[in-house]
Amino acid sequence: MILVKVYVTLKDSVVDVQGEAVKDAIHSMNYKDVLDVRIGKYFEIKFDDRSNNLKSEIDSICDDLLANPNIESYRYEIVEAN
Amino acid sequence: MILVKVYVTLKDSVVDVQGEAVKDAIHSMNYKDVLDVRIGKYFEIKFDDRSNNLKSEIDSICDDLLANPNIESYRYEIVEAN
Amino acid sequence: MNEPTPKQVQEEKIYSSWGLSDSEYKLISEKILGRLPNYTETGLFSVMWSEHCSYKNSKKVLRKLPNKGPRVLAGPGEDAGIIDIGDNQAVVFKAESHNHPSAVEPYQGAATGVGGIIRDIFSMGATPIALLNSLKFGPINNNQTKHLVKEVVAGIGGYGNCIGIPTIGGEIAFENCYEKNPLVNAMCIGLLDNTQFKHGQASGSNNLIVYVGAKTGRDGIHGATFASDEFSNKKKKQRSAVQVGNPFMEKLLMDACVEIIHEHSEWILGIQDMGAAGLVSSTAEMASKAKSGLILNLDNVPQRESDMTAYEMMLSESQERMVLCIKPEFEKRVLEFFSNFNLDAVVIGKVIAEKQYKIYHEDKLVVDIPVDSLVKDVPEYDHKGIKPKRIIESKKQFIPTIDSFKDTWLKVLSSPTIASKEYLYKTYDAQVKSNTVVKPGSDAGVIRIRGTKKAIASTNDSNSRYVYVDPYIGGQITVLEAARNIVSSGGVPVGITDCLNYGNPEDPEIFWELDQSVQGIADACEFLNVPVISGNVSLYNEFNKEAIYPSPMVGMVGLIENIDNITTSYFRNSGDLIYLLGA
Amino acid sequence: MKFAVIVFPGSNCDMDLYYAIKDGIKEQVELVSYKETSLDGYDGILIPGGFSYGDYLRSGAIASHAPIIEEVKRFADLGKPILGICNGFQILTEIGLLPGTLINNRQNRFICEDVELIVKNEATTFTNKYKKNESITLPVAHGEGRYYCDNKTLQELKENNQIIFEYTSDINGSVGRIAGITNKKKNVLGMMPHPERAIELILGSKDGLKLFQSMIENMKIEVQS
Ligand SMILES: Nc1ncnc2c1ncn2[C@@H]1O[C@H](COP(=O)(O)OP(=O)(O)O)[C@@H](O)[C@H]1O
Repeated sequence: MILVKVYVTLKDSVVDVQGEAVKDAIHSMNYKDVLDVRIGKYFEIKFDDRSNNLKSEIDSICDDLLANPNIESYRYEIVEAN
Repeated sequence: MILVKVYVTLKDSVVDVQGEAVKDAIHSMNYKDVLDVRIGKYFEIKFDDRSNNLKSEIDSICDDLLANPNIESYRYEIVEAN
Repeated sequence: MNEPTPKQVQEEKIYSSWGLSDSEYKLISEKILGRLPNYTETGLFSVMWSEHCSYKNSKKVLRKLPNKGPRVLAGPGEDAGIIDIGDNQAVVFKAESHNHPSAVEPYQGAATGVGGIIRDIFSMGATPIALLNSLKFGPINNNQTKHLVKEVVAGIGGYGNCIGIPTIGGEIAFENCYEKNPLVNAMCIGLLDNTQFKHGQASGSNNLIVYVGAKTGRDGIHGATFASDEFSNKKKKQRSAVQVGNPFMEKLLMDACVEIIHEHSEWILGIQDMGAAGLVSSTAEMASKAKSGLILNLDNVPQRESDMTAYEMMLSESQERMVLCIKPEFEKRVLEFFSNFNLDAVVIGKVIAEKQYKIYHEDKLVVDIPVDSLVKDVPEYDHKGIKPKRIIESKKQFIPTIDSFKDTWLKVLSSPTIASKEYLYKTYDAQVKSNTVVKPGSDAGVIRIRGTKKAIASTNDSNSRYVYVDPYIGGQITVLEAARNIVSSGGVPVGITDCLNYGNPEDPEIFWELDQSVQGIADACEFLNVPVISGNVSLYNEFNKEAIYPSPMVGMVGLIENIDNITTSYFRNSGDLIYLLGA
Repeated sequence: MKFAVIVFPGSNCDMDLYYAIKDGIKEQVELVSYKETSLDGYDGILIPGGFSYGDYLRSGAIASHAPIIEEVKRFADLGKPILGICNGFQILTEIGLLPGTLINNRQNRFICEDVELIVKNEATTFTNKYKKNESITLPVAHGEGRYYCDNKTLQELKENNQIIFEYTSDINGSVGRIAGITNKKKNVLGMMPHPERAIELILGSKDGLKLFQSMIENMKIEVQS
């Protein structure tokens, strides 16, 4: 089995309202040395070993579904798993 | 500046309703070799260099705010950044 | 996994950590079974005999409440009560508490509370048309309360908005006694077009038991016992007993169930929500009501996790699941019907004539007990009430002194319980379905009934301070406040549901509060001629032995015969005259 | 004139729209499942609000892979009218029929309230019964209603008069206070406010009625010509 870890993050130009809310909450907890918080999505996708053109498959899943190119970008790692 | 990457994921025993919906969608897109999808949150937190007990700080931010201990667990990486 | 043997269950008193008392355990092993129950069976008894499922501590008190009337088509005892509103239509409603789950996991606790009460309504064949809620928190200026308020409100909105049922009213109060034990009560109203439908029964040998909806996981095991237990600092590990809601799945389930009952009622004999105590409670109640027995095969239960034991499957409170009893000749069509909604539906058992409850797991008979032992043989407790010292001692009446009207006025207006809750209820979709005539912000929420001139007004009310000071009068006041809210919206009260939130009933002073306030509610209902057709009891609302104020919540429904007669609490036009009515 | 209301798993304003057409403007309307692959015989398409697929992942993201979507795109290419409301708007942006994206409200909470809008372009299939700059009140009910697009797209929207409705105050942080836009051809409209909830005075406002009436009138002209 193959484990793919996908990270989808908002582009810098998009205001991350959730991130800001979390930053404010952290500040109110008195951790003043936190400068910035950005929140993204993290996916763990398990693939059957059989898939042979894994990379192109992952790319199209990300492009077509997991990330919205208007506002988000993505990257991924492929890990062997059992 | 220090960049901390935090990954918050649902505990295995907790149903991942989003992940299931996304898995079904991926299947309906005809990628049948996807076996499982789990969705978590990914945080990029920037700290001022000055913080000296960084680890304990991150732990309490995660425990108290970023992760919901009833249903989620977390892990993190610390990266030097500029 | 190595399960304790029946002997170990007895000797190590495992049953008592699940809430069964020594005498109850003895009753089960000596009188009812004539043998020691095994681990799984003990688990079934402990949840079915919990207060949450059996009302063993409150049944006697609940009998005070009037539940008859010319409009009552079904009263307490079903998933929800039914009130006739003429023209072959009826409204179905019920309120449910989700206090303990919301205290440990506020978002999911509140969300699954809403999800559960909605299932109670559509399992009656009714289309849910409105939601309300009653929330109580500790002092607002503390961080923990702020967190609870934010998460509970988000959970209620998250579920209701997504499934698409308008939240049309509610109340929010703040009081020190709720700091560690907030109250989250949710109410749902449904509209029934087919008043003939029979629900919640598994009758006739060889009829099939069908499981529909989400897969079963280990979430929420022992939720019902948990709801019937007190909180303390020590019990933090109870945290695992929390479920996660999936309003999207529930929407599919709701649409499917409403449609199958409407279009294919001949296929179905009974339908019930898997709520508290999941599979066991729904199937045992169905069988007991139908005076028959059941065989279940757990290997067929859709499972989300591997290696689940019989005990875990039977007690799981995974959300968004229903049980149906169907005629065998319609099996194929029923399963196909649900699969069209992308829902798992499988046959997990059948009805038998012998009144036994038999469960097989991995080819072994793991449970074999009389059906009625789970549902009907629960002992009923008759607690003694004692008038609390504080009430005996408070001889002189409290009379407020007012030095400056302006200051008092401002103080009252700025108290969080009185101040506007718009900031919070604005996060609820109050209009979805386009039937909401009066949204939150008036005395009662009003929903019109499309295609008729009729509308339904509804309100949730409670005032635990009054009940604390004088339970009997406080109980009456609660009903009367609700009635005023209905009447001033243009409605005639037609029925009540309630959530009775109290501390530990084994404390005589608390029992007295329960008894007296319910008497007050009952007398006010008799006086107004409004029946109580459903409700819910939540006891053991305590933290480290500190009980909440006695907090009965009344959810009242009123009928407006003509939508042109709806009135709101806000002024309409300048120049209109203002009258003051009453004492 | 016959409308199709497309129903996805999790749509929850489908019946609101259905009744708006059937009882509000008394035209033909049918519910069409997301599983269908043909929209033949319909003159206008309505994509309702709600939470398709629970809005899991991103609002509208999963719905954009439903079988009916290819046909919706074809319908748009034919120049026939498509109206997406709330979740319908989100779906239209996800499938690329409309530019931009709808993301979390600025206040990071769901909002349900009546808001004031300005009709910025009254010269469309959807709006020509309104007056230019007419102020109307419609309800909103959304958590992810903040319209976002980059500056270039915003410029284009303005130059082509694609901005149809604008909030009079900043209710959710939308770029340019945008409440509704069309495509370049102006046959596809997406909007966050709910006109279908505002067609009867008893429910608070009738300001949404003219939108549907405009559609009908233009569809009739289209059919005659
Ligand atoms: N949790 C809530 N959910 C929905 N509406 C609420 C909630 N809390 C308060 N409201 C609404 O706010 C308004 C004022 O509530 P409340 O102060 O209890 O009114 P009253 O005391 O006049 O009964 C009512 O319309 C009520 O429905």
